[in-house]
Amino acid sequence: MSATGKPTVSILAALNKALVDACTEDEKVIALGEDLADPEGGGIVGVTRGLSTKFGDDRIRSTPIAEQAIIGAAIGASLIGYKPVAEIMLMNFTTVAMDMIVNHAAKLRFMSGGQTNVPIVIRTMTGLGFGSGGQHCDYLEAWFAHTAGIKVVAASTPEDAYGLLRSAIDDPDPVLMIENLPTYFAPMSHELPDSSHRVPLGKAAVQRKGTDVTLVSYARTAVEARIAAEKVAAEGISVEVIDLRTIAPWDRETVLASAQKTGRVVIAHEAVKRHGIGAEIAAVINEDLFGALKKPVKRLGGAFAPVPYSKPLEDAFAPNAARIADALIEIVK
Amino acid sequence: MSATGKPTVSILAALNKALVDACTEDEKVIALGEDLADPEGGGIVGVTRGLSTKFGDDRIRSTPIAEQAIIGAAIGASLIGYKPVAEIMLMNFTTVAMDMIVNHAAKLRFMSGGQTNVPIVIRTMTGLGFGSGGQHCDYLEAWFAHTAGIKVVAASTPEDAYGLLRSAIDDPDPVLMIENLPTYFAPMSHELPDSSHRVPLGKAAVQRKGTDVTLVSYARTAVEARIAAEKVAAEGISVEVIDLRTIAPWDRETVLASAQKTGRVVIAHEAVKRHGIGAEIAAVINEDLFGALKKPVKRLGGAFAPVPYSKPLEDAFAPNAARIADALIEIVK
Amino acid sequence: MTTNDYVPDASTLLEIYKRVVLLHANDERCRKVITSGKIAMAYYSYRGQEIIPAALSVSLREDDYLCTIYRGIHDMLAKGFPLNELWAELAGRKTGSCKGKGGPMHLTYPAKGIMVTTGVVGSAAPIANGLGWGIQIDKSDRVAVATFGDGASNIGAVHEAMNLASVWKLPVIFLCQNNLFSEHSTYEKMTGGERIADRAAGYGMAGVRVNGNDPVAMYSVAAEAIARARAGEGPTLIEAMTFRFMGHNFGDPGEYIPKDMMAKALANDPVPAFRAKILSDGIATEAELAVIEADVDDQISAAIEFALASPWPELDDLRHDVFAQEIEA
Amino acid sequence: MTTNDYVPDASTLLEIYKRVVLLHANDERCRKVITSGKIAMAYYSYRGQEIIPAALSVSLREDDYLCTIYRGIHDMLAKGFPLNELWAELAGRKTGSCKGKGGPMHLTYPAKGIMVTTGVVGSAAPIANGLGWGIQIDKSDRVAVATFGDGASNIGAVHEAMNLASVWKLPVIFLCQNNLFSEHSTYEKMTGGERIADRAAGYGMAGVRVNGNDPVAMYSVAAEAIARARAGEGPTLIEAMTFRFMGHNFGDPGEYIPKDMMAKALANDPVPAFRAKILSDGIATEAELAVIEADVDDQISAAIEFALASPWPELDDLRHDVFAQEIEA
Ligand SMILES: Cc1ncc(C[n+]2csc(CCOP(=O)(O)OP(=O)(O)O)c2C)c(N)n1
Ligand SMILES: Cc1ncc(C[n+]2csc(CCOP(=O)(O)OP(=O)(O)O)c2C)c(N)n1
Ligand SMILES: [Mg+2]
Ligand SMILES: [Mg+2]
Repeated sequence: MSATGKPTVSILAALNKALVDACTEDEKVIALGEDLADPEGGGIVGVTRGLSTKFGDDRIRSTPIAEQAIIGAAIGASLIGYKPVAEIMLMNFTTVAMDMIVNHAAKLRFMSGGQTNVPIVIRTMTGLGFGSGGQHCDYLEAWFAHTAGIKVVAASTPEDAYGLLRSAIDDPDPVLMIENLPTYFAPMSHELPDSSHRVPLGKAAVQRKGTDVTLVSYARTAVEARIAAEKVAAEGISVEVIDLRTIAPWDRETVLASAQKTGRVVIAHEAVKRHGIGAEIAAVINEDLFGALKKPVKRLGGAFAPVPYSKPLEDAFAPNAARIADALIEIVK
Repeated sequence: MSATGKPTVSILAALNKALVDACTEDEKVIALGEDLADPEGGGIVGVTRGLSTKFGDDRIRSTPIAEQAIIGAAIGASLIGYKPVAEIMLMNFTTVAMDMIVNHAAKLRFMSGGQTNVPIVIRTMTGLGFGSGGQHCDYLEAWFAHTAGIKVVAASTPEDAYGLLRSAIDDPDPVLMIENLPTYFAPMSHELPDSSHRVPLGKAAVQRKGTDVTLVSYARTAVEARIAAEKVAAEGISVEVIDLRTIAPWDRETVLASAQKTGRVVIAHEAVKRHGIGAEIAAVINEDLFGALKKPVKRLGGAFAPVPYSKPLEDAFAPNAARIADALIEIVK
Repeated sequence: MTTNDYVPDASTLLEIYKRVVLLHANDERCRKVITSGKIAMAYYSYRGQEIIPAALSVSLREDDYLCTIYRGIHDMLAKGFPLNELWAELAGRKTGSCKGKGGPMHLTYPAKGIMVTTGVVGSAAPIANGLGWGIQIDKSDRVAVATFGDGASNIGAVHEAMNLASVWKLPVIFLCQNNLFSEHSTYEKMTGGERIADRAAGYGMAGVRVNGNDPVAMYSVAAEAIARARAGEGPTLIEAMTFRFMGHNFGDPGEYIPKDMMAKALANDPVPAFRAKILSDGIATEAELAVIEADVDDQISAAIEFALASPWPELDDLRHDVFAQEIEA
Repeated sequence: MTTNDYVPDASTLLEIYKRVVLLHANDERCRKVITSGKIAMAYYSYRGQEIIPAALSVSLREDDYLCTIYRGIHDMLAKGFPLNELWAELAGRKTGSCKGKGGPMHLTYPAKGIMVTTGVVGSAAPIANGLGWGIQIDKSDRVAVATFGDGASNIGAVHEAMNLASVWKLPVIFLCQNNLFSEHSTYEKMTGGERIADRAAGYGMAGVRVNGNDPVAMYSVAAEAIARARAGEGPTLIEAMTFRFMGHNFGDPGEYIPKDMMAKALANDPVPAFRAKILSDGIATEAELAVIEADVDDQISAAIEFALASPWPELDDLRHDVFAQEIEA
């Protein structure tokens, strides 16, 4: 982990350390999910590897394939002082647990008049790129952002992955953490974050300062956004790159300040464009900066179709660095 | 059913006739849901009353409380030529069937490359007003509008209820029909629609012509919108009232033409405002009519909270005629 | 009916009866108050099912947990839900246990272990498992009870919950109150298999069907299941046979209920039968029961007064309890 | 193992073996082609489970229906999925059965009754019920088969589906291929109860556990269940015991599988055992089998060539098959 030379730290490693540190510092932190414990491989990609060995089978448990039971168990334990981190292997499988997540986890604090609260974290993985087709890589964050009582976060760097997960575990209310499968593994940083590191929920990161156009994104698309910004910089376009990090509630202050400054906004996400997160952000920017923008807010998102299997179609489905760059060039024209 | 005197026809009666007519004209139309058949009362509010007696227990079936099984059975039958109309008693209970609706009903046509299709209708009921609290009256249409492969409709008149349901049953793809509980019963029309009546999917209704401001809504809120428009007309404000009828895909042409004409737009729905349907519509209007609007698009929607039980809180939760009228007055100021 | 070592003594039976009196009287009042127009609410009467939670709850402690459903006020009163906070919540007042935000379908009172009331069929069961998991980590002998209806036995959440409870050996009691109807549907028509209790075997879990209207039988079966859970020997599925006299919800005329079935049920109303047994067994005198019953009526009257005299929530309350942090206006 | 009147004759056994040869060879080729880099795909090998669908499918007709899962290419080949359309789909080509849009986890071929392949655990079962409902309305004697794994038996959708199938007496066969693992989890650890088949009793449904690797036993149990469904006598849950040799998916080293367990399984590889039986029973000669096997290899080679020579979809295809109407660009 030397600060010089090639990066060695991946998002996966950061997430794993966040879980280890959280379990070490607070014995009330527990975890459950399919194949999550070490006898079952410590998670299918290894995010939770080592936890059950270190913290025991009582606290760290693999479950049957039963997402309603998984979220239900997390909710119940959280009602009596535990801080469960539940894994739903892939985001598409949140569809079988929506009642537990939306009707219960998100609402119990309110419906009980604040007598109870549900400090759970739901980690789930998704993302295009592996030809897994229509039922394995949807981004569904817009559903949860529309749901009062649950927060949604996603990271595009190891530091943010660590800091967001720690803050999500600290948070007294349910937080959904969306992890991107294709960007788990690439080394991006030199140091694993220190155990005191936190990323405040609701605070976006300005990952690159710029003056011509504001580029808002999150999750894997933020990685593509940084590449795109670098690319168009060569053509003299100065892009301010904002990674929301917290998708709901998103950081209006930071986004609006940047939009005010640049007068041009591009919003990009992997989720289907129609009725996606970009819609709310664009609507708010237009309400708030009416008449102050140089160009209409431009939204990039997934095609209005299920995710296709065939490689060329999958590649065409969502915004990538090249398509984001084109949008940036077009909007400053 | 005389054309003079007081209205006698309710949305509920129109829906019931639509189902009777559809079953009569096409023996492939079948229906299932909890307490849906006559031995179980013909539906808890009676929308399906008489169907099982008239068309038999093979075609019209009550089910156990098992929403995944309900939607699954509808999907399966639709794959071999039937046109099932499945009822999910309340919209909040779609949360237990999201996998069947989103991962399967909406995607099978695409994932099979068009070899199969899923001509089902899912009828579901919701709406504020009966103090049923946090788990019984959510409007979740934004989730489905964000999902490629399923259409969403809602009516605010008996004619539209009939015409939309018939068109939904005719449609070769899945359609979610959202019915509003509080407005089922009030007589609104004089005649039950004739069996040839259809409302094309994707086509909004301009329910009142106006020049000062465009008011976009749907479902129960469209009823409130008409009252609000009437109210402010007295103050000399001319409102163009648009009922989307089809929420997804919504009628861009009609909405944009009206917005272009009036230069002012108010969008109102009962669903939570944040990341609601209004966001996408506002975003599109702003992209399309950039610089052409006199005022920023105004969105009204449900509070960012679960639906509260207590009457004064429930009354305050969502836009009603009075609050819509205030918004209309403010935007034309 | 199964027999075991758990036989209620006279004082236990009297305690069960006292709870039955409270449950029975409170149900009657709820229906009266709605009819009178004083309080408007969605109400799911448990009339006919009073014995079940009364006979169960005498083996529970305050620190045991309960997850119940919209038809669960009997379960909660038996577990100790205080009348003032109950009635104020039913009336939607700020002094209600949930500040008027939850209402009759989401009554909650953690101080007595009443953790969740759900309006979604089946959803109490998976959450009770989590309480059981916490109990297991705590190495405590508390137990969690999830109660639900016969109709709920056919939904996925209950299946997932029972399998997980079995493989994790959780201290959870799954109490299915089989009142023979789910809304307007009969148990026989909607449920595959002879008995819901038989499904327990498929999970490797203890399962028993009992006459839930028989206080002695219900007590013994519940006490055994609770003892099993406290001993760390895992979950039990109890199918308590009963009947609901008042239809699905207030205003349901219940035409779908066969006349003879209803007549037979009413003839076997468990509450007067239990009262008669208390007298005939010499557990209490008519005079003593009259005092108990009058006393309960006074408590309920006082609670209703308290509720109706209480303030409504303020609109600002909509921005609180969504998250720990308040929502900006 | 249960016995019944359904005993496969020599020609039936040979037909079963022919299908096994196809399934076995196709799996080997899939893994070869992935290793060679010619096709990149998520692949869930069914190696070791070939006997089950082969012995089942000989009692099925073309107009019977199948709903299967990501690990279901064996089920589909046995049901008659054509090799060209299969391989072109795996290769993501426009000539694939799903025009390249579905891929290995969503293979579909209605012409042979292959209606749904799902990647979601448990979700094939509720849809198969709908096929059964349609068959019932048609008053036909077709049947629908839903197949899934041991892990799927613990998810809600399968429970809801089995109860509905039982109360509606649907012509559905629920085929649980119990390969002892769900991803990296063992069957024993995740499943309450001795046998999954025992759960059928809780639904009032016929249920049987069988050695799925024994072609005679598997044939007889499947034939009986299919006959029951055709006769309108309702659904059956078959738990077919088997093992998956290649881990969960391609690339899974399977370290979590106990060495001795794997060794024992490999020693009992059902395919060579069945081949030996065919020979020893004099059902076919070595030479005849060699021809069958060579012939299958040629067909697969031709299909792979066809696939790799086929065109990719055009980007415009993204706008088609979302709805009947195309999506505007
Ligand atoms: C998932 C879900 N589906 C449907 C409903 C509507 N509903 C409310 S109560 C009820 C009947 C439940 O019957 P049962 O489980 O026997 O409990 P009981 O009401 O008889 O106590 C139904 C269908 C619901 N609340 N949740
Ligand atoms: C609802 C759901 N949860 C989790 C997964 C991830 N997953 C894919 S396969 C699998 C294991 C399934 O095991 P089993 O049912 O035994 O079938 P097998 O793979 O052994 O054939 C899991 C957990 C999924 N696809 N769907
Ligand atoms: Mg019941
Ligand atoms: Mg398996």
